Amino acid sequence: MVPLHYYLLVSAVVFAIGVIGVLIRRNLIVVLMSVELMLNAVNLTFVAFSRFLGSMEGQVAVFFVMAVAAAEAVIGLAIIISGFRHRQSLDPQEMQLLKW
Amino acid sequence: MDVDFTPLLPTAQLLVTALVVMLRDLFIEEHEPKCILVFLSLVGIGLAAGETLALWGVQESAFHDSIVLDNFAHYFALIFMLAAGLTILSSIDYVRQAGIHEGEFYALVLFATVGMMLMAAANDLMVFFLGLETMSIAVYVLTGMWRTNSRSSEAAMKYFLMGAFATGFLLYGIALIYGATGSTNLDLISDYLAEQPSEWPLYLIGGGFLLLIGFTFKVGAVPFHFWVPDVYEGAPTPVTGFMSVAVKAAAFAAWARILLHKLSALDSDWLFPLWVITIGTMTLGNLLAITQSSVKRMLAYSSIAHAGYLLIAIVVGAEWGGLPLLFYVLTYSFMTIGAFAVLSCLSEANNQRENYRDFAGLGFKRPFLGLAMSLFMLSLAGFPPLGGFAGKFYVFRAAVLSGHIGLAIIGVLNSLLSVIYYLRVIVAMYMEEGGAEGKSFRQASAVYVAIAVAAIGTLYLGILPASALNWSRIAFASLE
Amino acid sequence: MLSALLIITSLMVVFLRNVVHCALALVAALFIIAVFFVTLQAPMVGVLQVLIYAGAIMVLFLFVIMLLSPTTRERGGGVWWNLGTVLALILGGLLVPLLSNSESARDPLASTETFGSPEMLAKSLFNDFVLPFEIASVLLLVAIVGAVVLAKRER
Amino acid sequence: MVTSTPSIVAYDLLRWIPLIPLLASVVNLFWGRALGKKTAGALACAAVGASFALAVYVFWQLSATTIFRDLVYAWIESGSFQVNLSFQVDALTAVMLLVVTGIGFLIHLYSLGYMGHDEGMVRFFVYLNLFIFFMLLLVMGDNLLILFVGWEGVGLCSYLLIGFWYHDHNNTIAGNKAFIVNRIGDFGFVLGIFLLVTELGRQGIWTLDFLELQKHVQMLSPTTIGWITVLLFIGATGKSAQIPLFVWLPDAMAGPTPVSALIHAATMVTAGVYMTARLHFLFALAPLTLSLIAWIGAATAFFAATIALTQHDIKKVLAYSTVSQLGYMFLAVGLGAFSAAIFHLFTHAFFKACLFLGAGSVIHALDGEQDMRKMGGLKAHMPRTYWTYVVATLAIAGAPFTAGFFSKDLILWQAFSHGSLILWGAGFVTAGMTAFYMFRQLFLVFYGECRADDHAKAHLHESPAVMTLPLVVLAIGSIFAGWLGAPEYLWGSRWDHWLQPLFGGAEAHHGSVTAEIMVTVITLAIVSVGIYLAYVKYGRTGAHVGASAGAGGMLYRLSLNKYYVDEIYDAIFVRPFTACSQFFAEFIDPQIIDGTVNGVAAAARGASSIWVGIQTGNVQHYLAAFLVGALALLAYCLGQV
Amino acid sequence: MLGVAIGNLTIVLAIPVIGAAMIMLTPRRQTAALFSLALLASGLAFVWSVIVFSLFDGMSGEMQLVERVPWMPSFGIEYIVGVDGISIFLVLLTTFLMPIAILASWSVTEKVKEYLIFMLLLETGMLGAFVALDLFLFYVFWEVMLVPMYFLIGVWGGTRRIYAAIKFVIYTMAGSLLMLVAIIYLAARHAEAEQALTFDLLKLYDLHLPLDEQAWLFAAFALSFAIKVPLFPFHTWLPDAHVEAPTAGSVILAGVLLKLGTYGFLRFAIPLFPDAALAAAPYIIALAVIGIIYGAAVAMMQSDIKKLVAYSSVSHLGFVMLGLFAFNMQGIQGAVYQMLNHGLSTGALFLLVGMIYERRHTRMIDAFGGLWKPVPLFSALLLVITFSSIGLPGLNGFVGEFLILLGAFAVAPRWTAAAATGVILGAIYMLWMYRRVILGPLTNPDNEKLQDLGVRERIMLAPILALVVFMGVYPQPFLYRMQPAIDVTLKRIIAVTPVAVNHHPQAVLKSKSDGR
Repeated sequence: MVPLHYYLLVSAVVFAIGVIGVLIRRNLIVVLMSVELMLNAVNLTFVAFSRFLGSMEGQVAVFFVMAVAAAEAVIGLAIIISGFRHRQSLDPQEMQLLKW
Repeated sequence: MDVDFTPLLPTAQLLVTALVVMLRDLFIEEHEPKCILVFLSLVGIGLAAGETLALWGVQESAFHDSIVLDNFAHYFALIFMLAAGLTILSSIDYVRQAGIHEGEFYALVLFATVGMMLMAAANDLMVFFLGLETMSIAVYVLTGMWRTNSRSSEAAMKYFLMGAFATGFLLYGIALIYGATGSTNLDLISDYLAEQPSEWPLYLIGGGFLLLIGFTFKVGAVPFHFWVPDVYEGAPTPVTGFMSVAVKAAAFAAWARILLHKLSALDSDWLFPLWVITIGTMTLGNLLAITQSSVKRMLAYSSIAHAGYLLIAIVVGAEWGGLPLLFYVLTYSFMTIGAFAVLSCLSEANNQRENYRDFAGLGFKRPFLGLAMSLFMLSLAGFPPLGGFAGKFYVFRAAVLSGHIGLAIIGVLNSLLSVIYYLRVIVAMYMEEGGAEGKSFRQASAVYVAIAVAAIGTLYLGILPASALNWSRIAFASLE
Repeated sequence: MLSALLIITSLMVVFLRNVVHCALALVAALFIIAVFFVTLQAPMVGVLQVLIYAGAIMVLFLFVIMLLSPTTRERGGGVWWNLGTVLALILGGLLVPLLSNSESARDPLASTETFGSPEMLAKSLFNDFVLPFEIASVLLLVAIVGAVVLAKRER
Repeated sequence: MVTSTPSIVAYDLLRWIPLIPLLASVVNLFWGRALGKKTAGALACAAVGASFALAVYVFWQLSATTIFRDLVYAWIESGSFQVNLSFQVDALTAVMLLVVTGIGFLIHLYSLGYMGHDEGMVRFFVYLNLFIFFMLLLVMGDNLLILFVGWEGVGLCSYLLIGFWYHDHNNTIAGNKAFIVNRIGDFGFVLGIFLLVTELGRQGIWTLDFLELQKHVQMLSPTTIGWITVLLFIGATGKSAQIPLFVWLPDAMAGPTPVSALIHAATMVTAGVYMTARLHFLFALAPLTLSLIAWIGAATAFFAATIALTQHDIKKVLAYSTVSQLGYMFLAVGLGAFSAAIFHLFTHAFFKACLFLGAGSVIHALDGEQDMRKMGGLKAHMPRTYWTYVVATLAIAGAPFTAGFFSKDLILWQAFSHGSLILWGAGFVTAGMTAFYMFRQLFLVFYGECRADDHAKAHLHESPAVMTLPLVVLAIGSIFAGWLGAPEYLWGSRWDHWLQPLFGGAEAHHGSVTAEIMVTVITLAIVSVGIYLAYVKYGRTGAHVGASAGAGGMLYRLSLNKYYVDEIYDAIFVRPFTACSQFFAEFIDPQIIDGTVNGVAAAARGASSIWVGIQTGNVQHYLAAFLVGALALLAYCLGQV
Repeated sequence: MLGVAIGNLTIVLAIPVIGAAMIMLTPRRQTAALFSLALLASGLAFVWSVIVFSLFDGMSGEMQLVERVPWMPSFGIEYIVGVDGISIFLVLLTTFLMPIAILASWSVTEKVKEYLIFMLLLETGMLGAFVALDLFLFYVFWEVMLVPMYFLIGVWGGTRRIYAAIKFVIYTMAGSLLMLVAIIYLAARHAEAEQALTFDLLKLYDLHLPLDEQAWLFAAFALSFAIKVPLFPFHTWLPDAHVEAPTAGSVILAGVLLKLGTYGFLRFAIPLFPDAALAAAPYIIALAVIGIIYGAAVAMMQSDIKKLVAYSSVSHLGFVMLGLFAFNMQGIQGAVYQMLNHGLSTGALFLLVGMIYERRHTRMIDAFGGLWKPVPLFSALLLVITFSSIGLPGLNGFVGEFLILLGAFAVAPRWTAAAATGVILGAIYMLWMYRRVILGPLTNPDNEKLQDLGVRERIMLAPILALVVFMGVYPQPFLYRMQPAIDVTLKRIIAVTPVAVNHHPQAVLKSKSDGR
């Protein structure tokens, strides 16, 4: 049987990969995807724990996280769209109106 | 199963109000006045506040202890509602001439408030998390709601990105804590922490730190403060006020309940980093505020600095810091909301009048605005006998009493630094000529009501803080 | 084996140049995670994962991609990429020791076969977690309203 | 030298003596203009006259061993330190009282005429009365602090009166100089007082009252007394124009002539002498200080005389002669011959006042001309002035049986019998020089043909009676005032009998009569030599005055330029001090101190404007920063365990 | 809570505030009404303070007319006010100068309303600071005072007013904020020791801390007071503030505000931390003496009359500090007396300068000269005030300076000797200024047309001059009322009899610590 920390490590790695995406990608949609990736990594952790603790709370949590993820995706995409209307670009680094 | 819903009454009240507002909005034609919506939302807030006061002293937990309604929750609920009410009052004309959908705007303010109240009352990490998200998403939207203004949307984007990012960390923290303690319920968690402090898995502490990161982000403390200036500057001014008060307050409320109280077992682990963060937050906030040319952005930085002062109360621990924390939050809400209300008074659709030079001569063109603004500035700078001073006094007092004299001294030096830029506003208003034309400012009584309330609150808390102090003591005591 | 796949797909999400490819890679990754859920005795969650994510959310993503159809090719590479990658790797490097200690290596509890079944999920969802459930609905409502407000095209 | 304890009598008439002039001054200050010049002047004179009358009345009732006292009220009480505003009159005070009020009265009369045409006459009399008030305070105060009040007060009045014609810069500058130089002296004076009070206070005695002091003076250690007396004497050098602080007096001649006569000849400048006499019990215990005083006195007498030899300004000559005569007085004080000092003070008051007023009358006649080279041959035009002037000149030169003869010879005899020949020699030579420059002046002014310019010549006239009357009175005084203090081999000194009880056996040395006569004769000899030289040089014809200027070598120029003392002081004290304060005002204050302050503020701004750069506006930078923070925290978390 | 019968001091404090409120309600066009209201209020305050004075028992050194109202009871913060022989005179000085200052502001034309409101608020602030007996209350008033002054300088000031105003505030706050921490710490220590939470000054007096703690606390207090005084290196805000402030502002600033610094030393810093004060005495005395000479030297070089007077204040306040830190009756009594003197004479100087400025719109010394002919009365008054500030016997200045020097001489003869040169320098620069402004030929044609003082100006100056003379001729009424209070203070500092026994601070300190 696979030990717990195997899952934990995998999810940690995926989380880190998600972080990479958020940091480096210059396309807001991909950045948003990377965020989803992070959340899913956390989901994996939750489920793994729930399995190994034998408590359902973890799975329930995942359920809620999905809801949150959906909500964030929706809002995020909406914001991206409205932003795209202002400057025809998806590059996060081109948002330079507000600084200093 | 039998569930006692009474503790949820105020929250439900607001929720219903929000829905009513949205529905009522559908039946109003495009260009008709929408004062009714304001009226509805204010009534709703009023009722909710009334219910909260009625529930004052009630100590109940419901839904398998996933939520606790105690004076602490009530105290913050009142602050949130106050903030929401004043925000709505001061945003009426702003929203109208910015072409923002009013119905949704007010509804979202109410939704955000609901989220905050849940945060303050949450006794289960899941509830807290969902409340947080409700609030955040509502505020993301509010930030970006001035769609014709590209700054607004940029602010929304930045806020959302960083918020989501932070959410990831926060959630990770929750997950790890759940993994270590086997539950998301704070009571159980604290019991676990109390029972076997010896064999904590390492990732419990790690989870605690990730949680801490999430909170630090929400209160906008260095080094997680970067979103604050940009978002505050870009967001519609009333929203900025709402954010800088209510969101911060909510974050601190949750912080006080979860980290300071339930997870207090971990205090020793993050005391030092918090100490560093506190000093950094105060200093950087004040320092960067000095060279701003936009009052709005200056206020953003100053709100960072004030988060620093609040963190002092956190650092010195629950025993000494609790009361000052709550009291400071209260005073801070009044003066900040007031300041932003004045700011939103000046702004127009095409020209937002946020710079110091726009304030030139305001004091004599618009004596009321000038007086109120200087009141808020002096209070923020910590001049007696104003609320800001009282708040600072008790925070520093707590620091000294708990032996953190270093923090106290750095704190006062920082407020000296802050005098520089707060006074600049007064200099502009009273000692310089030119600036925006007096008559072009909004006359709407609503804003003035908001400002007046804020001003009175600031004065009252400064001159006769005894009762407020008493409330905050009771409120914090109810955590135990 | 599975985890290798998961990591690879996630890397593809992050490093592929074409947005659509990224999206598809993400779909793949989500599927793999769903599989993980199933192996971890969370069949219900796995199903939801497929339905909500792979179904709803990803479709939404693809819609938006089509809608905006970014003309300019995304610029990449350069010092910033390396910097970001390094930071993230450090994060991983910190998380690994944080998570992999003896304590977390304990074996799974002997679990009943009903564990993770829809019933159990529903039970705890509608008993212990009914309040969060309600809040979640509010949350989604807020999200919808917000999305409409933000994305609706002005007349 | 414990004196016979005097009998003290309360006598509350005293306060009116100083009060009357004060009241007159106040009245004139507020309503003088309304009253008009004539009445105001009359009032002023009347006031001084009244207090003169009072003084005489008091003097009548006074016996050498009684002391009248009049306590007005407690002025300052602090802890156990107390000072009263109260007056006393004893033998010494009585003399001063008569001099001040009497001569003061005469000079007031004179001023009526002299200032008659000046539009500032009322102001003048206000000042003059005020001066009399302060002077009386000085001489009548029964404690050191009241004396000091008067001391400063007369300084103020001299400041005001020197700068009376304020529209001329030189006058006002001279006024400032006078006041400030006096302040320097007072600096010593105050410190002396402090030392006295605190040292006695340490013994539990808190007083500045003269009688008390006299009682407890033994408590003090000799060194302390030495310091105290030296400090006090510094005050005296300031007020009485002794080396090194004499520089202000010649310039003070810028004031109206009656002022020079009253303040800078007869009364104020002698305050130093009075003070030392008043504190004789203190000085007598400080032999070192006494010898210092003697030397300084002698030196001053000598140098001032040498300067007087060559001056052209009629008043400057008199001024330096005053300094020189004051030197005599301090010589006497230094020899412990307080009585002699006061005696010379007394006589000097008469003839010097007479001389000044005479000079004034001359200047008045030549409307404002003061250069002796532009005078001459006035004998014919103004006989009364001339004769009185002659008398006074003889007196100051010390011609037999004039006032100066007695008093000066007394001092010289003291010096001689004291056995220090150098001191005596200095006095001796000075006597000769005095005779020379006085007669030089006499000849230059009144003999020869008139060198004044024509329009001055046109209305040469004798001064009115109101001016000449005082001259006559003073002339008479400058003969007979001296007869009070005749030496033993003549009819004896009533003066000593009068002051004996006060100063006790202060002067013990009475050598052989023959020796005394010898000294007198030699003195007369050198005096006559001086007169003869003056006659030879200037008497026959004042023609070659101008030539004389060219003549004479370096010494002459030194003397003419007053040994460049002013210039030296300027170089040593004034310039460095101004330079240094300039340095303070223009560098230290704005640059260093304020610079630091503003520097801090600037630093804050600078830091702010630099650090603001981290807020790049690039959201992914923010995210990176966020991550860094998170990493730091996690690293710390790991590092902990 | 305020049901307690409102005491006289509270009334004195309240009158200006009420006046300000009434002014706020008056339409801004009716300038005359505004002025008369302000005048009325300040005058009434003066009258009432005289009533207080009449109720005051000069024979006792204790706090009198004390009022206590709990303010924040749970924190031991109370509203405590009271006066003793020291503060009563400063209260009188304040209420006495304020109407005069308002009269002097007749020339203010724009924004009159705000101006007067700020003046009255300022008065309350200063009075409060003088009568407060609760450290927290004191701090509140101390800071409250700052704001109106800041506005007065910044709004109605000269060309560099903003710089001056901000400098003033920042400088003062820099000191006072540290004092706040010290106050809190002190109260905390008291709470530890006595188990009684209080900011009551009289209670805190009895707390005796070890020297090292005292040293820190004293430093914090001393810094804030030294800036206000201002003591030598902290004085640079003063010239700027004075030069830029409107006449009335300067009058109040010099007349009253500076006294708060010295008063703070006497009331708080010294008796609260006696050992530290004694230890610090030599250094503070040194600074004071440096300040005396330095201030005089710099004053002499000034070409702007106002600046000259400002620096002269630095010099004079140096004397006051010297007296305070002599720690004997003469020194302290002289110091307190000198506070009053300086308030009067420097106040009058600023008034006179202001008058000439109103006429000629310049304060440059070389713009004047020979003013006696056109404005004899002005010149005469200036002369009197000049001599009063030089310290001429018979005028008020002398008594104070004499006592100060006498007291100081017993402690530090050499320093005192150095300080005494300040008297000479004072004469030099004041007379020099007077000569260049008033005397000499009337060169500048602009000065020929000057008209002499008007009725209002005479009314303003007459009372001051009367006091200047009276206090010089008959100081007893003031001195004997101060004595008991100072005695009490002295007893708190050390067991010194009023006699100026020569205690060298360290020596006493040693003996004290041995005593412990």
